[in-house]
Amino acid sequence: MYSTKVIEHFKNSKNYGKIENADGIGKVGNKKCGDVMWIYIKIENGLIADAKFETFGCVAAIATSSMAIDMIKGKPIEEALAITNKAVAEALDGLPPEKMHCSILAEEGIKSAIEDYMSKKKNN
Amino acid sequence: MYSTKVIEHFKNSKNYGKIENADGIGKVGNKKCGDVMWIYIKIENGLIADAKFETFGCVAAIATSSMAIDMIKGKPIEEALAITNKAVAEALDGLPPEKMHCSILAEEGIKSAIEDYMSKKKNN
Amino acid sequence: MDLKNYFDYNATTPVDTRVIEAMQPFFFENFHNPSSFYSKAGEALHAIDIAREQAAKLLNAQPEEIFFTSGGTESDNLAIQGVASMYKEKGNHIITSAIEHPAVLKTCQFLAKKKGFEVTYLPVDEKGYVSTKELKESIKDTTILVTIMHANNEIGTLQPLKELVEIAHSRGVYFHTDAVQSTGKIPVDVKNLGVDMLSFSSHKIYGPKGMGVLYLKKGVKIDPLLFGGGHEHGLRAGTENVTGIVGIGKAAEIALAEMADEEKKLRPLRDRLKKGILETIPDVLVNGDPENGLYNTLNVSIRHIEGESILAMLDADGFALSSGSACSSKSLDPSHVLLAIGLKHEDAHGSLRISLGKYNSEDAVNNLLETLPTVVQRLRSMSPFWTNK
Amino acid sequence: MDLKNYFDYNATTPVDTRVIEAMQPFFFENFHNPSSFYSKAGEALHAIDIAREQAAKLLNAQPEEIFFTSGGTESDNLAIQGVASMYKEKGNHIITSAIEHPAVLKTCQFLAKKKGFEVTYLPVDEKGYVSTKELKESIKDTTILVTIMHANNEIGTLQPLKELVEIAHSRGVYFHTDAVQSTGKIPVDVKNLGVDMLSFSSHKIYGPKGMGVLYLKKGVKIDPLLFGGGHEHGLRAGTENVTGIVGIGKAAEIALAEMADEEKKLRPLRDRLKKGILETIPDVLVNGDPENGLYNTLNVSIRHIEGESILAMLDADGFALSSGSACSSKSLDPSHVLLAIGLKHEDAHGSLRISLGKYNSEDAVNNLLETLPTVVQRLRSMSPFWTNK
Ligand SMILES: Cc1ncc(COP(=O)(O)O)c(C=O)c1O
Ligand SMILES: Cc1ncc(COP(=O)(O)O)c(C=O)c1O
Repeated sequence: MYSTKVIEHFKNSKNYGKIENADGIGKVGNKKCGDVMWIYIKIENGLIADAKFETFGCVAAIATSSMAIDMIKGKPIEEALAITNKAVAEALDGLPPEKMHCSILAEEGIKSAIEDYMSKKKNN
Repeated sequence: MYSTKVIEHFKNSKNYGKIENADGIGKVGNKKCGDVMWIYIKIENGLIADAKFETFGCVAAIATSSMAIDMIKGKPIEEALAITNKAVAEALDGLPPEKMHCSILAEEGIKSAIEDYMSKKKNN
Repeated sequence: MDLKNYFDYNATTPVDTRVIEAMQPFFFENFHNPSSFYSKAGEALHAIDIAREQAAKLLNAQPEEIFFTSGGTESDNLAIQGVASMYKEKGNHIITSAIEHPAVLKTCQFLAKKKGFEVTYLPVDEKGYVSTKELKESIKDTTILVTIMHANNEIGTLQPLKELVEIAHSRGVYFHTDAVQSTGKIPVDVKNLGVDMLSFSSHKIYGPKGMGVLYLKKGVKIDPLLFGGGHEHGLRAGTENVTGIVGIGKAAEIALAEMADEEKKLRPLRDRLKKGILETIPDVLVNGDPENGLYNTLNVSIRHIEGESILAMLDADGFALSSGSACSSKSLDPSHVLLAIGLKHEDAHGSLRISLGKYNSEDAVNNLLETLPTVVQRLRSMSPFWTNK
Repeated sequence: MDLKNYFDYNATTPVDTRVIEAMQPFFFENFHNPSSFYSKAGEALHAIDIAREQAAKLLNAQPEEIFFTSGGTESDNLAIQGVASMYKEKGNHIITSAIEHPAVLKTCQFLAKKKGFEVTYLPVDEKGYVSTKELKESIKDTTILVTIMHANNEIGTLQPLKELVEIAHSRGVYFHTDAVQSTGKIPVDVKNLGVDMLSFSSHKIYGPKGMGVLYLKKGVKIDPLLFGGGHEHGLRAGTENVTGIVGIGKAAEIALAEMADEEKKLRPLRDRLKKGILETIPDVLVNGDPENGLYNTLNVSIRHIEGESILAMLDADGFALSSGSACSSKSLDPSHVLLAIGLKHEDAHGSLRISLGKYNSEDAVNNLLETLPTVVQRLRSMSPFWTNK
């Protein structure tokens, strides 16, 4: 059902955990539906210097979280913002149709973390 | 489905055929239903001196015909008249329920042959 | 009984040893529920996919158009009851033929008796053909389904399905066909025939019993008959009979590959039987239309004697056949098919169906041709209607 | 995957090798259609008789009360739709429970949606029990059927069937029970329970897939679901799946003989699992009522993580289990059973069902108890809701 890449990211992900004093946190998803993703980012010089995830969810939710982190780490904010759910899914060699919503969650998670960073910056 | 006795009578019956100048012929059954039995009898001194059958029908129809002939041959008319369909079926070690009508045909065949003989005698 | 003397392939077939072999791993090693999550269950799922492709290929259908059922009877019921339930508001009229298998006839009768449907039973001519003209005239605005079989199981007559389908479709009416007897024996191409639904059964094509297929053309919607866990895209619930599915798939694959050779072997044997019987036994009627019907089927009425008796005599000699006689069918009436083609009751009672298959040989045909006249002669010598003694 | 690490016996079971052996002759040597006339067909008929007796014995029923179907789903559908179709004029109200298998729930939903029936879904308490009081209050003059399962497939809770049946009968209402999960595991005595109809399935008792039984108490009349050649006394048409029937019969015989020993072996293993999990993993909920429910079933919610992920981690380590999470069931909602007993959605998502059977061992249980905490720890370390890191 899942690609080997999905399983790899699910089983061996190293990107998870909290970032203390993160510059932005994106919290997306819904406990009730079984998928919750928190994306932590640390920004330095307009780059995403560090990023981590915490995810409650299925294999696809965890794998897309992990892949999303890989895709944004070290990248300029603009590039991170441009990442689509399709790109995440493709990077994982695809997802089963009923799991595509997980990749949407990942896209939203990134965006939401960056927004959080932006709004904090504005308010400072 | 059939007792060995039924199969024996069906396969090895020797009682079949016409009796030329029979004293009585009983014709019972119905082509449409698939069972027709003709019983021929020859009477001597109130005894059934000879009897034969011709039957169009299933295994049970042929076996009950054959058994019926066995049961009346050499017997006084009264005894033959007293033979019930159950007696015929029992003599064959039983019949499947849906085949009991064949034994009724056999009983009727005997009775009808004797009646034929009686009415011919009266008219002579 | 020696398998080579089995002449009742239209009743059922032994499972091909290659099919048995293909099924074996799914009893124990690969027993998993295909709906389960773990990877081993994926193997069962994969096996089902393969079988679905094999079945689709046999019919020139798409895999998504193949739905596995528990047999020909369920497929027929699913198609007919499924349309009836789905489109009852649209119309309550169903057209079928007088010579359908009970799986179709009794389903229609139930709908008529209990569910407010009106059913037209198209008559057939003396060879068993439905008339296209009569179909045309029978379709009404309330007609929602025409269900007419492809090959008849008793006499082997093949209906002009393509024409019949065109008539139904020209009036916007769905067409289902019971192709239980034709599938696996002759090419059955759903695209070419144009049918919306088609049933076939595993145990008639050397597959396991208890398995069938309903072909449902993409876009055709019917109500399910069995509700539950959403298997078979929600059309047929129930944990998949993986072993059986693998079996019917393999049987379909083999049938497709070998049916042409089967015809080459069996048609001459069947023709030889027909010629031999007509030459050695007087007063025999040939039922149906053997030349144009199923090449493996011969139905004859041996007049003046009754079918069950013939079967019993032949059974004692090791031959397995069937008859349209009332006695052998355990009902009160002889075959409705033989009556529908105009046979007298007594000739229907005296009918014999010889249906050939994979394990018959010329040898066996010769044996049967030798035995049958003796059996007939003995039974006729007992019959009041046989005057040629 | 090593069979001993298969912990999903409530989903399906491998076929017992003795059952496979018993079935083999009916693929090829004894392939004949049991409805046929010749003597070889009598052997198939006889094999069916024996299987019917074996199935009857398992339920303490009479052989004439046993009807073979294609599985638990068909049995459930036949019972429910059969009563609905037969007694619609008498009443259109059906009572069931909120925790039934989809084979019952979806059938009831279809009747409600399409056939004018009204369905009451009785709630259950936090252990999964239907209340006898609520059943009593739900019965109306229009009630024609109560259908409540014996053992629940997810949490193993056993309903107080006898009392429930008495309530239904005191109001003249038929009672059907889905005993797919209890049959073969614990004594199921139809006389004692008093039910009018009972369903069970072959592939849950080490028999072949695609076979089931409907027990129908003598005198109870229902409409058939499949019409055709009058098989199974006219209640279930279709050429008999002789191989499957022989299989379910043998499986029933073995289950009856060995179920007490199974319980002796499996209950301690299940209890050990429960104790071990509670000792090694914090924040775990035990669902259902393990002490009084099925001895082979353990359902737990491992809070703060999601079930499919647990299954996937365990699968990688060679363990097969199931979960009530939405993800593993391919629907959008988590298990309706777990929600019905009052679990929060997120705890239902984190549920794990461990169901034991014949081929589990203490060894495997120890392995699982060793692996599970590691898996849980890793997933929790990824979870935003786990704060004890
Ligand atoms: C023409 C036809 N339709 C339907 C059926 C029923 O199929 P099954 O025996 O698989 O239920 C049969 C055979 O019994 C048949 O010959
Ligand atoms: C309680 C219950 N009822 C019904 C069924 C359906 O039975 P089957 O899989 O044989 O169709 C199952 C299992 O899937 C079950 O666990």
